[in-house]
Amino acid sequence: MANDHHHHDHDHSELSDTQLRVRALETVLTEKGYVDPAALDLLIETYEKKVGPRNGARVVARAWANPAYRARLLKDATPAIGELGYAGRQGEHIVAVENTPTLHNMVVCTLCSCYPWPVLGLPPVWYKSAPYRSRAVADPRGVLKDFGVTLPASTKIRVWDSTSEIRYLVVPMRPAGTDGWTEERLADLVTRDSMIGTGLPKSPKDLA
Amino acid sequence: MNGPQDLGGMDGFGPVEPEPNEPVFHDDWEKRAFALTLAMGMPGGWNIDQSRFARENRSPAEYWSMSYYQIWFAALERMLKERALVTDDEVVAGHSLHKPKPVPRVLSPGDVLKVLHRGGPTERPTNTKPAFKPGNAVRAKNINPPTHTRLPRYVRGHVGTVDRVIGFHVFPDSNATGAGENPQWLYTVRFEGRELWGPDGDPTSQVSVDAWESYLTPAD
Amino acid sequence: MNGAADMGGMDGFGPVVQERNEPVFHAGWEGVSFALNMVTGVARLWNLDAFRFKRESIPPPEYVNLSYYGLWTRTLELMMLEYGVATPAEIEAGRAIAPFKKAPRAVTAAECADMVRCGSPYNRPAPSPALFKVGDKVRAKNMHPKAHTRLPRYVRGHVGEVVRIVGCHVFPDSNASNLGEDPHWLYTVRFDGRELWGEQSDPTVRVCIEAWEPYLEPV
Amino acid sequence: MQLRTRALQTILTEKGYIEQAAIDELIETYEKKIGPRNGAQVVAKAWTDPKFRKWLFEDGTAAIGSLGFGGRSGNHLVALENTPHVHNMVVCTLCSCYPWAVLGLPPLWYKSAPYRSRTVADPRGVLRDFGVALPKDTEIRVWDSTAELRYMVVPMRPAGTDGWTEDKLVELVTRDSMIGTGFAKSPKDLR
Repeated sequence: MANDHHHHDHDHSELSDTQLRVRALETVLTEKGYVDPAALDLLIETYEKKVGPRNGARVVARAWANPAYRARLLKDATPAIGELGYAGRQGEHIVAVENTPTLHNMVVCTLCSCYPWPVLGLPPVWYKSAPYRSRAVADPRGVLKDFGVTLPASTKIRVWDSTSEIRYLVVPMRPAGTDGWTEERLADLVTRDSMIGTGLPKSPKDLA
Repeated sequence: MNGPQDLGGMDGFGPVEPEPNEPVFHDDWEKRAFALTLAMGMPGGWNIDQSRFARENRSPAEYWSMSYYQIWFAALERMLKERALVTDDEVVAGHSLHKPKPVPRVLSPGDVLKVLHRGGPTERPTNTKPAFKPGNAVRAKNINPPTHTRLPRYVRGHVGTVDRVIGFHVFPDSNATGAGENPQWLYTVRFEGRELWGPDGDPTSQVSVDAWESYLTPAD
Repeated sequence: MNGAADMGGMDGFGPVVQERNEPVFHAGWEGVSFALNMVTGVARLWNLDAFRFKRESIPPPEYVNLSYYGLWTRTLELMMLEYGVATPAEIEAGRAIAPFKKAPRAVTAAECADMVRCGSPYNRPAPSPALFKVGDKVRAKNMHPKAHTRLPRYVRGHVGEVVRIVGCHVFPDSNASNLGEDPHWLYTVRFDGRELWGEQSDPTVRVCIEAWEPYLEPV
Repeated sequence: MQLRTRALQTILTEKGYIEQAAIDELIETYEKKIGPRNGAQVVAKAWTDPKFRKWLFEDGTAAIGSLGFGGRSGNHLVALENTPHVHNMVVCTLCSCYPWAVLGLPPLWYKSAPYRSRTVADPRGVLRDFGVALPKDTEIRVWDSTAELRYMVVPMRPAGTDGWTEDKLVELVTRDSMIGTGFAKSPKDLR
């Protein structure tokens, strides 16, 4: 049975094989002058160190603290997010969707892995995985259970399948007991998952 | 295409397993594969819809067994070979064996941040008016093109409500085959969970997709 | 369930590849895998629908990468575990580990020959008259049960015509979950290819499926 | 897989569920005895005997049973008639249902993902993989075996076979012609 699959050895040899192939291709492309290795390093550094969910957290915190900003964000998110300096690739057209006590939003890309890079960075593996992509649209409550999140039975769940170049950012509900907090302090409550809709923001006692 | 990428509503893949403190990349080769894909966009000259089609247009046996960046890398190899920017013998040798083909531009380190910041907007100018407005009932057409499309199988044939007119955007179905941008009005369409999944659906759930005008027919 | 088994209309699997002078079995173990599944069927350790449900529940990446009889063997392992015929340690060791419960008796070669000759008919006495008649227009329901069903995704929501009343048959959706045979009327329903695949598709194609009454609604 | 299959065989034997003889009997039956030759006899008889032909299309199980074929994967048989205007094809999109009683066990391609996925959506494309081209206006009826009904196709009788005996006609009936992915052979193919 040539097709037989033994996941352990398979994955292992596949990985080292991929490693070699990636290295080979990078060498070829560099030698041909199609890519500049310094540009590659800068791309990696940007997404590994600079662009991440901290950006989105600042956007959410500002929306919590500043009603005028919140209104701008919900009306037209791309320029509102741009005010904080976040823009560009995989975030050319951003829509912010707001959670309320009766409505919970969740974002998925069933067809590939669309995700708002400028505000959340690159997506985690689970977001790109077949279990999440297959189930989020048909059984969002079941998926939330995998994340340990239970919503009231009456809460409406709205799933946004990112099928175009629009990227969605969930604005979670502001936790209770945060009156008078500064934006900076509020940003610490905003988790990545709460901006995808698979989690809720932290509460003040989680920070203590 | 009704390929392995069109996962919405499939059963059997098991639970979602979030990884605590997940790193951005799991291995050095993932970083390189990611950066190579981004950096080759400019000299390679392909568009995002062509990249997506290169990723999804493979056997489910292969697609469902590969990791995320393995799929990216396989698509990059395919697009480079299709355009003869790299040849099989070069991939095997791990070195350039033939003269490079002329390319429009190479991404320089100085350009990286500018290019990322600019992104690739897909909105286009128009004098036309959208055929639908928010609140209209629309039916997603039953189309099954063998090539790239962004209308998932699970909404086809179903009736939803236009929620938002997004704008006039590049049409991926034609852009992916090199047949031009053919921009169209793009809408957010909301479907009730019960409409999509029948009595097995969660009555409190709704699903939105972004749908181009040619995916839709009036359902009023 | 909308598992990997439900392949109708999927793209990407490539051309149909035929093998010249294909043998019935490609290796000795394939014949054994086949025979083991027949014998465990005769022994009534589980029903066919439950076996099919287990097979299609295998995660899609594994399902599409196993060979045909590889899938049978894998399913048999899972069924033996679920129905307490073997323990994980026994499967691992490849032998029975004492103490174990012996089967009341073994299936004999004669019983197997009988099964080959007589099969196992699935028609049952009808509890009520058939709801539909030949020529009726019916819609396949838009249903997405998590358990076994024999209504393929590609017909759901679509309108077809009853072309034959087959009889009253064991209902797999119930039988697979060991909820009883719950027999229902079974129909052959014909769909126009364009109804299933859209206006651009081949107008000369018709597709027929068998559908139990609970899969259908009048149009 | 060989080891894993043998392991299950050992466990079931040691626990007394099965006898080696039963396994041998089954393998022998489907490897040597039951095969497309059975179906070919059904088709040849339908070509030569109008009464049988009528019976076959009215009640496939009974007519086929009269030749001694039936039982496992053949309790509910339906014969489908190809004509100059209608071509029938059989598939099982959900698993691998197949009329064992008349055709034996299915070939690999019948059970493969390409055949199962494409036949219901693009039967002409699948036929092309078999080197078969039908006239553009021929209606193609695909039968997806979703229940315990099993289908066999009765291909069109080839020209130039007037007066042939059943035995001689049997030689023309291929397995694929009874699934609908091929035609019966023509007399010149036999030479």
